[in-house]
Amino acid sequence: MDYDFNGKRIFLDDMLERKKLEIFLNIQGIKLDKNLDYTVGIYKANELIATGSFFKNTLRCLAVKSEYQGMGALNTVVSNLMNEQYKRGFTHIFLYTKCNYIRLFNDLGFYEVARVEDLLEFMENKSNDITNYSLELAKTSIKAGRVASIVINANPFTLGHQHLIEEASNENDVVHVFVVSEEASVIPFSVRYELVRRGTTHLKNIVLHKTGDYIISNATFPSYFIKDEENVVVVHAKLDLEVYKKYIVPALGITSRYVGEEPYCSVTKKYNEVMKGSLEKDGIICKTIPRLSINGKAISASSVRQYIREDKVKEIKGLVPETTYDYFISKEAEGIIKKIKNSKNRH
Amino acid sequence: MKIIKSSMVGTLESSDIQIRVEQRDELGIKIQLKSSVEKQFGKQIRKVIIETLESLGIDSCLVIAIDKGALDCTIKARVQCAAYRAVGDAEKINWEVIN
Amino acid sequence: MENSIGREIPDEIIDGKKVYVSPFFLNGEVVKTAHSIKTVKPGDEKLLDSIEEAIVKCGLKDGMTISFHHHFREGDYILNMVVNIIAKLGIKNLTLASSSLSSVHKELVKHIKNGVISRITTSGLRGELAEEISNGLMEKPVIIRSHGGRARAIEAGDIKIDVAFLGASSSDTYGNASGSRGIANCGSLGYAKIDAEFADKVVIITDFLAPFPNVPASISQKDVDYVVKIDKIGDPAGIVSCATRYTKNPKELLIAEYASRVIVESGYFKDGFSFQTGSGGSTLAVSRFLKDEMLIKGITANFALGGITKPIVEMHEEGLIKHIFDVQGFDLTAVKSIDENQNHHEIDSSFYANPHNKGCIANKLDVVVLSALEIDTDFNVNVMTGSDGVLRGASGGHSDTAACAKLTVIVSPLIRSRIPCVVDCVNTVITPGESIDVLVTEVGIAINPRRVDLIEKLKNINIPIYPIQELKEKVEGIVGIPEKIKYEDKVVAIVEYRDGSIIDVIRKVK
Amino acid sequence: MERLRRTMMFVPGSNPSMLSDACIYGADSLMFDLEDAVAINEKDSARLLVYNAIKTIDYGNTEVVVRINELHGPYGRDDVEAMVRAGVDVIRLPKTERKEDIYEVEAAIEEVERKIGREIGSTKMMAAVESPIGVINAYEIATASKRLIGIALGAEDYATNMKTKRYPDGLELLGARTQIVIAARAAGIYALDTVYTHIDDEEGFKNEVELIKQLGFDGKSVINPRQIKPVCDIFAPTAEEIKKSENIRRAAQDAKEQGLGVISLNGKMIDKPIVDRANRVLQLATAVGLYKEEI
Repeated sequence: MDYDFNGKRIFLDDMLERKKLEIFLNIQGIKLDKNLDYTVGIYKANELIATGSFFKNTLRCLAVKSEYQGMGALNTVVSNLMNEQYKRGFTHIFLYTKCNYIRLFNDLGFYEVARVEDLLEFMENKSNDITNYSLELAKTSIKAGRVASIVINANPFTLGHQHLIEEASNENDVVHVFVVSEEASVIPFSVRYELVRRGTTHLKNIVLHKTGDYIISNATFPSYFIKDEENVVVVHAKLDLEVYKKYIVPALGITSRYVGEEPYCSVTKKYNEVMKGSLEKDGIICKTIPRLSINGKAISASSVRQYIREDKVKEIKGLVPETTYDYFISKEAEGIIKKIKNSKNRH
Repeated sequence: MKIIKSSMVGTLESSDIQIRVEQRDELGIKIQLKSSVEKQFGKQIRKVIIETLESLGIDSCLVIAIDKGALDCTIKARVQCAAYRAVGDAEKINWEVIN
Repeated sequence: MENSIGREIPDEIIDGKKVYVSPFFLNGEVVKTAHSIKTVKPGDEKLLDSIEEAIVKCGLKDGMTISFHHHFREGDYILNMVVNIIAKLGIKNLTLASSSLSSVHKELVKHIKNGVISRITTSGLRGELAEEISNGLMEKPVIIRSHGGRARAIEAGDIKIDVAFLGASSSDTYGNASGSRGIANCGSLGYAKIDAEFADKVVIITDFLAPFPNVPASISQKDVDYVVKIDKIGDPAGIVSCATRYTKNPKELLIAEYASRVIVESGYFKDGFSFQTGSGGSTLAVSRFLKDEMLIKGITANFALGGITKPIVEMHEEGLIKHIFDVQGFDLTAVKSIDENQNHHEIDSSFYANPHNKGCIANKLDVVVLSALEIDTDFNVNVMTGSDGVLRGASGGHSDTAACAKLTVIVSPLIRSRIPCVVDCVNTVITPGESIDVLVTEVGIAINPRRVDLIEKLKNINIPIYPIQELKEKVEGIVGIPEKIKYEDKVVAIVEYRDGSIIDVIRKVK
Repeated sequence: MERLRRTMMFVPGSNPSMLSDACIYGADSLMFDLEDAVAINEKDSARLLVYNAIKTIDYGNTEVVVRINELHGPYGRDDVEAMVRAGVDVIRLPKTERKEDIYEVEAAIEEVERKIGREIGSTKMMAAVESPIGVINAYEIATASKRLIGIALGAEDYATNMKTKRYPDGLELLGARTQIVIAARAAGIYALDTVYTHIDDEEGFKNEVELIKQLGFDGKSVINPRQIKPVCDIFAPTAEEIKKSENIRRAAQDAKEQGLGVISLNGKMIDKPIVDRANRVLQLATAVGLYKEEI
C-alpha cells in the first residue's frame, strides 16, 4: 500500500455511505449485492478509489476506480477481505467474477472452479480443491448401470421429496441424493439432512451427500454484475450445471437427474428448464416427476412452513412423512419452530 | 511444533507475501508457490520458507504462498507468524529460535 | 556473430543484414523509395460502405503488408476489427507493420495461429500477445523497431506497406483526416503520417465525418484512396493513457527531483535549451521540478519534444516553452492544445527521429529523460523485456532520442518489488550504453565514465554518486542474486537499431 | 557531533514495502510503529516484520526508533523483547504519564539486554506525552532515565483529552508544546513535535514547522516522505547565519591553536553555548548541502 492510500471498513447500515458505495459501484458497472457481511473501502485522502465485500465465504462487489487500476488497489482490497475472512474462520474462499478478470485473480491466488463462457467465472483460493472434492466423492461411487441423482434443499423434507426419491429409487440401481448444505434456509442443514435420512431409510439404494461449498442456492447467488434480473437464474443454473457435469457426474458415474415439477415458482421453473437442456445436451437423462398432490394441491415445503408459521403444526401431518411430522411435534423442534415463526422471508 | 489449524499472514500487496499454513497428513513440508518473481527467485523463496519452518521445528505442513516480490526478511517474518498462528495459542514465541 | 556490444546474433538471423557497430556508424547516403498510386479523377468518390469493401477495393492479397498506427493505444478498436474482417475474407500470410501493439490486440493471437498474420514489425508488444510471442507463437521473429527506425525503414523500403488502415478521429469524405474534432480524439497523428505518405493504398477509418474540407488535416486527401465510416473507432478512456497522471509516489518524486537537479547542474540547463520527458511516473514528474527551476533561474526552453503531456502544455502556455513538437499526445490537455496553440506543432515520425533523413528534430535535442526496465553495468538499457525475459514493453523513441540528445538521463528505481533494475547484463539491449549519460535512482546517481565532463560538472551535486557497479552490488545486497533467465535457441524477436542494424535478438523463454 | 533529529518519519510496522524503502528519503530518524498504525489482529505479524527488518535491512546512519504498545497491555512486553533483541536504537513509549512508566519500560529493556548479553543501557528510549497529566509531568519524565534521548508530543490524543480538537493555527497546543520544550531543554534531551496529518496541505504544514522551530523544537514527526524536504528547508540556516557560524568556529579554532583559554571575535567574548550553536548551525547547513566542511 502507498503512503497515500488507506483502507477503512464501510458500514452499509449508514445510509449515506451505502448510497455513496452504490454510486461508486454503478459507475464500475456493477450493483450492490443484496447479501453482504462486510465491506471495505480504499481511500486516497477522502476519495474512494476501490472497494470489496464478502458474504460468508464468497468475495463480492470488488471494484477499482478506472484511473487507479493496475496500481495494486485490488490486491489491497482482496488482502483485507481475506484477512477478515480468516478471522471469522473461513479459510476456503470463493469468488465470482467476469471472465476478463480471470488472470487478475489468478495472480491473487484464485483458481478456476467452473466457467459460464463470456459471462461468469467461479473461483476458489486453492488450486485443485474441487478436484479433491471430486475424488472424495468418487469414493462413494457404486458401479451400476443406472445411477440417478437428486439435489434437494428439503426445507423441510416433505412427502413430495420422498415421492421424488422413491420414484428414482424404483427406476435406478443407485440414487445419490444431495442435500444443499449451505445455510441459506430457515431450517439448519443438520436438521434438513437428518430428516431426509430418516425419511429414506426404507430405500436401500440411496447414498446421501451434502452439496458442500460448490453448489449454492439462488438466494445467495451473487448477481450484482449480471445486468438483467431475468438472466440471473439462467447464469446461476448454467454455473451449477457446469460444476455438476464437470465434477459430480464423472465422479459418481451419474446417468440421470430427477427433479420435481415446479408448479408455482417461476425462478425454479426457469432453473429446471435450463437444467433439462444442458443435461440432455450431454446425454444425461433429466426426468421431471409430477408433484405429489393432496386434495388437488401440490405439496410444497413452503406451505409446510406456512402452517408452522400459523401455529398449525398438526395440519402438516398429511404433507410430510411420519418421520418429519414426529420431529416437528417433538421438543427438539421447538427452537426451529420459533425461528420459522419469526422469519419473514420465504426461504 | 505441530500445526493444528489453518492460518494466514501477510497481504497480496507489492513487496509482501501472503503465507497460508495448513495441516498435512503426510510428513514433510509441501509448498505451493505463486510468485511474481518465480523465474528469478523461486528457488530462493522456497528455501527461505523451508529453512524458517525447520528452524521452528515444524516438519509437516502445507504452505500456500502468493508472493509479490517480498524480500527474504519479509518472507521469514510472514512464515514465522503464520506458523505460530497455526500451532495455536498454546505456543508463545520463543525468541531464542527466531533468528 | 557477436556485435560491438557483445550480443550474440545468430548468422541465420543476420542473413545479409548489418549488425550494430555504433550509434552513427551507418550514416552514409541512402535512397528513398517511391510507391505506386492509383490516380483519382474529378467526381470519383472515396467514401465506401464498409471496411470489407475497402479491403476488396484495395486488392489486398495473400502475402501483402498492412499497417496501423497506435495513437488510440489501449482504446483502439480498429486493428482488431480490420484483421477480423481480413480473416473472414480468407486472406492469409500477411505482414503486420503496426507502429506499435498493446494489450488490447491480444486477438491477434488467434490470427497468427490461423495463418492470417505471419510476420510482425512493431515498436511495442504488451499483454497476452507479447507473452505468446515470447513463448514461440510465431515462426518468423518479430522485428522490433524504434519510432525513428520505423520511419527510416518505410522510407528505405525495408517496410513496403501495401495497405495502410489509418484510424482518424475525424475525416471528410475526401480523406482529409485529423486526430482532433471528432468523438474519440487522440491529437497528433504523427506515426500515421508516414504510412499515409508511403503506402500504396491508404484507407481512412473514422467514426466522425466532418464537412469538407476537414482542415487542418494530419493526413491529406492527396494520400488517401478510401474513407470508411464506422460506429466507433475507439474507447476514449483507453486512448488517454493513465500513465500521464502526476505521481504522488514519494519514490518516483525523489527520483524525479534528483533527475532535475542533475539536469540543472549539467551545464545544458540554460536559456533556450530543449528537452524531452516521457510519460509515466518519474519522467513526467521531472517536468514539474524543471519548471520550478526554470522559474527560479528565469530560463525558458526553446522547444519540448516527443510524446506530449499536460505539464508540457502548461509550461508552454505559461511561456516557459516556446515550441512543442508533438509526435503523439498522451492526454486530453495535449489533444486540446494541438488544436489551439499555434506553436504546438504536429510532426511525423521521420521529422521526429529518422536517422537517415536530412536532419530530424531529435538531433537538436539537449536533454532527454527516459525510463528503463533494466540497465546494466555498461549502461545498456532494456525497455522491451521484463526481467523474466518476456516481452512487455516498447522500443519507442528510446534509442533515437538517447543517441541524439546531448544529455541522456535514465530514471529508474533500483528495485521494483524484488526485481533489480541495475544488473550485470540486461536481457535485451534497446539502447546501447554509449548513448546513456546518467542513471538516476532513489539512492543516488551513476555517471557513464565516458562522460568525464559530466563527472566534473556534477561533482558538487548534493546527491550520492556511485560507480554503476556499486549500485548493482547494492541492489544484490538487498534482493539477493536473481537466477539467470533460461532461454531456448529460437529467436522470437529481432531488435533493430534505429539505423537498421541488428543490436540484439530476443529468444524464446524456457 | 550531536545527531540531527529534524525529521522522524512514522512507518507502519505492518507494511513490508514501506519498511524496506524507509531510509531512502533522508529522514534523520525512522519510527516503526507497532502501536496505533497496526490493527489489533496484526500485532504479532507486525512485530515479526519489524524484528526481521531491523535485523536484516541496512538503514545506514539513520536512527531506528520503534514505537511499542503500552507495557501493561497484551503486546508491550513482547514488543520490548523483540525490539531489544533486534538491536533497535531507540524504543519509544506511547502515552507516557509519569516517571514510573519510564522506570518500568527501562527495567523490561534491561532484562532483555542482560539475557542476550547486550551492553546495558545501549538501547535508548524516548517518551511520547499524549495527555494533560503527561504534560504536567514532562520534566520528571524527561529526567527519569539516562537512556532518554528525547520527549515528543502526541497531539491527537492530547487534544481529545483537552476537550478540543486540532486547529490550523495550533493555539490549542501552545501550552503543551512550550512545556515540552522547556522540560527537554532543562533535561538536556531532544524535543520533537507531533505529526501533521493533512498531507496535501503543504502551506499549513510549513506554517506549523515554522512555529515549532520558533518554539525551540529540534524536529518534527512526519508521516509521509513528502514532508521531509519542507522540514529540512525550514530548519536550514540562512547564508548569513552560516557565515557568522563559520567565523565563530574559525575564532575558536584559532584560540585553540594559540593556546588561549578565552575565545573572542570582533572584541566580544565567545562562550561555549555560542560555539555549540555555531557548530549546530553548520551541521544543519551541511545536512542540506549548503555548506561543505573543509578538510
